[in-house]
Amino acid sequence: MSRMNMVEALNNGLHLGMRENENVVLLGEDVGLLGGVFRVSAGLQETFGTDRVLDTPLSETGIIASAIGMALYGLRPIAEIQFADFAFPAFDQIINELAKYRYRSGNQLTTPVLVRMPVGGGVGGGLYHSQSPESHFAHTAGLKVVIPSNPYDAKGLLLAALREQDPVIFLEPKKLYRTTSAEVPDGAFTVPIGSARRVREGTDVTLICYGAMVPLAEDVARRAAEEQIQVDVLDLRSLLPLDIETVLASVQKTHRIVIVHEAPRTCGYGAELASLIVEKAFWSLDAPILRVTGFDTPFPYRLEKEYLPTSDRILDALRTTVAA
Amino acid sequence: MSRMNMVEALNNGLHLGMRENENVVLLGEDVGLLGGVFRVSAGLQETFGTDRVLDTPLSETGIIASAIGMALYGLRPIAEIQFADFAFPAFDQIINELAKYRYRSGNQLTTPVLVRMPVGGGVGGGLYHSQSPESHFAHTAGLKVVIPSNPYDAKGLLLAALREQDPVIFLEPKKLYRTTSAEVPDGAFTVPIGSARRVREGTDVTLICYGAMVPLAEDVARRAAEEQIQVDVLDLRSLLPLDIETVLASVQKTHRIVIVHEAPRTCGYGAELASLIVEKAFWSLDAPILRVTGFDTPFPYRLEKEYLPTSDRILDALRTTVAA
Amino acid sequence: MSETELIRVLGDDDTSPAPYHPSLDDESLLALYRRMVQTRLFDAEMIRLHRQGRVSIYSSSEGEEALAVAAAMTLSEEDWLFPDYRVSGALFERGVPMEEFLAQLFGTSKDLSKGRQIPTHYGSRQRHIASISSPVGNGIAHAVGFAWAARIKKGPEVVLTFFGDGATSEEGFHTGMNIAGVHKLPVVFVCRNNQYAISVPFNLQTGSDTIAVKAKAYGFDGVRVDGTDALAVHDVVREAVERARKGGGPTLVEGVSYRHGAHSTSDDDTRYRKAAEAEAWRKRDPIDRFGRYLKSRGLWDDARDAALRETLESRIQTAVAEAEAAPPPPLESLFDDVYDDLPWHLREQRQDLTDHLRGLKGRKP
Amino acid sequence: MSETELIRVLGDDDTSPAPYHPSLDDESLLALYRRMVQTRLFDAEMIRLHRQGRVSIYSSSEGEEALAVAAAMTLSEEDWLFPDYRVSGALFERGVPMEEFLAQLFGTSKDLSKGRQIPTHYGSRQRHIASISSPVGNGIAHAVGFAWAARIKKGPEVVLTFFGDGATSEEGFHTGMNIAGVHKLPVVFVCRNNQYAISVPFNLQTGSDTIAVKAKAYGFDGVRVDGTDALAVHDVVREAVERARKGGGPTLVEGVSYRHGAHSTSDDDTRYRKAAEAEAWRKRDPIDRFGRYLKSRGLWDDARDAALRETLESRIQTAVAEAEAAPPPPLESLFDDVYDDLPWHLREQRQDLTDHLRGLKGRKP
Ligand SMILES: Cc1ncc(C[n+]2csc(CCOP(=O)(O)OP(=O)(O)O)c2C)c(N)n1
Ligand SMILES: Cc1ncc(C[n+]2csc(CCOP(=O)(O)OP(=O)(O)O)c2C)c(N)n1
Ligand SMILES: [Mg+2]
Ligand SMILES: [Mg+2]
Repeated sequence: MSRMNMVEALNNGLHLGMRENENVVLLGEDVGLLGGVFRVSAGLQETFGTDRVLDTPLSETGIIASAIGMALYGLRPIAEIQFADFAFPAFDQIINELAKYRYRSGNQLTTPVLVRMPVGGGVGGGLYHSQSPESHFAHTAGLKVVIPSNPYDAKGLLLAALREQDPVIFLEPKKLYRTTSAEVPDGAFTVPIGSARRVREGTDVTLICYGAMVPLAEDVARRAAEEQIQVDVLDLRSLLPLDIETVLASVQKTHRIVIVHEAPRTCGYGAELASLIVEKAFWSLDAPILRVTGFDTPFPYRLEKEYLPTSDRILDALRTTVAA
Repeated sequence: MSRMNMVEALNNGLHLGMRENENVVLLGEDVGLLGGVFRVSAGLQETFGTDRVLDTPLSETGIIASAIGMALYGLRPIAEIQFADFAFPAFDQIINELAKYRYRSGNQLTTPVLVRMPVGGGVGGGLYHSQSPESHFAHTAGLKVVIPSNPYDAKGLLLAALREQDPVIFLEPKKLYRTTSAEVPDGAFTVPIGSARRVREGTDVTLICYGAMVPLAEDVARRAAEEQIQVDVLDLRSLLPLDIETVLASVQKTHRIVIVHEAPRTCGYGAELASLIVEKAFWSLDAPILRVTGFDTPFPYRLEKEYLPTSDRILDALRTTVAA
Repeated sequence: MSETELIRVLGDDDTSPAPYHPSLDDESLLALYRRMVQTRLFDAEMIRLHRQGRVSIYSSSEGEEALAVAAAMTLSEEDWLFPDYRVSGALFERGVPMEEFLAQLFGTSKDLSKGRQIPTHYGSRQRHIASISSPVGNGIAHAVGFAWAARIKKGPEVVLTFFGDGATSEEGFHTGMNIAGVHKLPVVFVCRNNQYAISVPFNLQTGSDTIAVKAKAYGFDGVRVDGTDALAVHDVVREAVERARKGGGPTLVEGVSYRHGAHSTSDDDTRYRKAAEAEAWRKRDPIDRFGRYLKSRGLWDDARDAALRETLESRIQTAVAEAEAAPPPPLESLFDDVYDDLPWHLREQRQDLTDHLRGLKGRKP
Repeated sequence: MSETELIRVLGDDDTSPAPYHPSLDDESLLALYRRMVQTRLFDAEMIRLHRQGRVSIYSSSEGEEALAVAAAMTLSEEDWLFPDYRVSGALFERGVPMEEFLAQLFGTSKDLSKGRQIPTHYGSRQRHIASISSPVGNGIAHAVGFAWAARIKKGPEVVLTFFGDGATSEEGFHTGMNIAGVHKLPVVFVCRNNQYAISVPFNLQTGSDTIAVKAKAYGFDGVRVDGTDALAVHDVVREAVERARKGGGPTLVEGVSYRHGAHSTSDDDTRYRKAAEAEAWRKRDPIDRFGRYLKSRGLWDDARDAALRETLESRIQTAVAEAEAAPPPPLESLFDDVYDDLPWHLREQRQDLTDHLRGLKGRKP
């Protein structure tokens, strides 16, 4: 066990994963000599050499396409996109190629690429260093999508993703990179993909969240408890596949749901969550499902704090839901 | 009035739009000399010349980026993407640039580009000539998204979109291009963006659909009527902004909802619809909202008929909903 | 060699100039010819099948068989091919039986890709052929990633990728060429410059006079070869493959050619090009030219040609009959291979569909 | 001019060789110098403000002022600039007052873009400057679309776009250059080849020896100019702008330069490059070099230099104080300009937020 922040936990996980399997390579912009602009890959090139930690030209299409080609060869590439906002230039390779290769080849050729990218706001990044594109990925059959909210899960999910036989989109909430640290085992361990985590037990209302919203939700739940609202907080960790059982179990207990995410509301991941709950547990619901999300605007710069879900806005939603 | 199929109606609308405003230009792959692979732009280059109907190199990024540059100059470009599946190579330009230009420039510089693309299945197009990416666009603040289901709306929405001051994603259900024809006025008229159409009046259950699902829904509604299920069929026509009033009015009348679309279910547009209805009309609902959609797989080829929503599957969902 | 010089072996009379010594022995020369004819006849049969509604769409390589076959012929078994939709001859040359390709074209249960792709979008792990996708240019960059992996793992593989002139405008070409140039990867880029991308002529596709010159932007060499001259194509690509294998890095080969037919069975090329243009190119038909060369060398004659065509026609007919008879893929296969496992939501969707089809749904409360 | 020749005006002693006649009159030469010094001092002040937590991020153009300023100086008022994040000098040269640029850097209510973008991502319709976005290379293709429109409308505009060496790997560069080449559009591509894209050195960015040669792939000319030589930059870009204006088509200008500082205030360049390398380039500081030239011509001296710097420093201080005092944009502006109108869902979201902030929500049943 060591105390690690999320960057350290990811870095540690990358070291272990690369040591464990010599077919793992890491590629991306600035991942080598610099060790990544967030330093998640610090020291890896020194340890594993320039043949396994590859600084690429400035082309996200090139990064993902190369990773696909490498995976076809038999490597297990980890592709870093410097910011999730810059996954859009590679969308065609991700959606039309990476996600569909196994299917379209009839299971002959597979592309188990792990695509890492920092997501989300809270760091003053403005329009192009803050976006949360998870629902685009979750809409794409053939991808798995995970997002840790703490150093332990970050490492465990990373190592689990490295054992997956399918492409995994690994979203790293950049706001959490260095804000908290936790005890994390030094050795290898995995957090299974597809399993949510109950962060806090409660009976009055379920608060579903993921990524950087989790610490915020914990804080809100504490405040709610002071008002005698006991919140069941779920950290999804895995968006595709979703841990539907844990979600439904909580619905059956609390009958009231609030969903939180940073991404814009319309067609965000919260829409899918709400729809699934209505489909599968309509008769258990005692109140409308509320969504507290980023607004349906581009991500702003100076008014970022006003844009992102706040503790107050979530608390309001909890109160409304419980009172309904 | 003339009888036109959708291709003819669109072609007619394009002629009118280009005649009306000399700043309208059309650009894309094969739109000029060939008149488009679906012949939607047939005759336009002959009429308006090679300065207004532009055959571009094979680069969707180039098409959208050029259109943005042209719009900044003051033109009103219509950009054709040959198939919606090939919008993915241009996603960065659409999502990061086209949708955000007005916002990020503080309303100084705007990009009123109309982006046309054929969408959907039903024509044996397989993985890459069948996709329905509407929820990606609907998740993108700054875009408007429309999709006609008949020749009249196609022309009216096209002419409305040409008067918009914002980028419009104009989705053309390719299956409907030539399957039906209708009486369409010869002159200019508009169908307002943001307004749904009640296709059929019913009291038992609301069937919400758009695009190529509309004729199917009409057929299902007829069959349901034989079983004494009276279906209120809504053709959304506009996905962003949505005509929420028409939707809610129908919910308040029928209390039961089925949503149909071709795109994969998870994080599809139906998720947003269901969530909005739950948020705004939870107490009016008498049954879970069901979604009949494409499955969460890539779009297949030989088993396309099994993949797409069928009249039977929709009817089953209507029965289930009414019986719930 | 400059990027604008056009490499030719066959002279205007389709005999080779005196000093030329073909790098292929007589048997290989004949094999190359036979493969080109096979491709021509196969493509023609597919167009017939399309007219009869038996194949939904097809892209013929008529006029470009030399490029597909002679280039693919230079590869060794360990090498990999990243093709596009217009090189059936290259697939045959890699050993793909016609029955197997036809299973793909019909999308039957015998199709390696389980009926999931439109015709010509073949792929085979066993035969070292990547899975073809439709978005133009994407495979180019996969080929480069594959070659990068081969370099890293010190594997013996050389990678060859085919694409058209239009594809050079896409990002897959740009980023693939760029990465190949940075790392001097063992990859050969073969561009069929057939003058059109569907209807868009070369002069609206790019401002450069040749495709070959584009290699300069990435720090390696481009070669321009007469794409209707099978011997020239073979020599140029063979040299490029050898260079790649020896660590000499990538080459861009521009094969100057012409699509004799329409872009695909969905296209009508009379809308955008003059019959005279096609006529002129037909005079330089790669099969005719190569046949004349073989005859001039005494290796071939009309009787053998007629016999070959007859044999091939009947093999094609047999293969079609066999392939077409196979049933479609089973319903459940819709949900397979999205993932290695079957997540709950797909299991549910599969169950829903099978229940529905068994008539069980909607009658329950 | 070949793509590998490096165009220089200033010799190693920073005086120009005898036969050179500057295309700028003495006054303009001094204006160019002053603008470069202004840019240098302004950038330095922003780095100071960042250290004090007053500006969140900044990309300095230290060492590359000649490229930004001398190139922008060649434009006429009707022309348009499509810049990136490292050319503050070009903005000033287009007439942007420091106060206005600072309003953007602080994201205040006076910011033309309403505090919506991170520092340096300026844009101004009035000054014919496109709105800068972060995804590298995208603006290059917008510049080309703008030039295409100018061609169609027979407008007088020439378009100039700035980008770095790393940007040449992106699709915006490839597709923009390609389209410009097809239609011989009036656009000048100015690439600052400062040898690094953040940490990635030029030899890992592309396999070509120069950026200039890449123009060949698109059928037009590239020129390689000493980017630390303000006179050479000016002459080369002026010629390119004139060519574009006369209908002679696009030019790619590669300015060979060096980023003296880190990529941005978030970067630590000591992790990936040697101090000695930067030291060597600092000896070719564009401002020092140009200053020595002016002195050699008797147009400038140390006393005037000191006075200039003092004046500029105080103007910068005043501008900062004024700009920083402005309030942030109003809350409601969050929802403006997503669309021309305000659709119902945004109206609702705005109402929810303001209600919430007024403490009205959640207390209702
Ligand atoms: C990204 C993308 N855009 C558009 C298309 C539609 N399309 C298919 S083939 C083709 C033309 C290809 O031309 P070229 O590369 O010259 O190859 P050729 O067919 O001439 O052999 C086009 C535009 C596509 N498949 N993918
Ligand atoms: C599409 C995209 N990918 C990555 C980034 C992150 N990024 C910002 S600047 C930069 C390097 C740019 O290098 P170059 O083009 O050489 O310009 P320079 O900063 O050296 O002037 C990178 C990788 C980005 N902004 N956009
Ligand atoms: Mg072609
Ligand atoms: Mg650089």
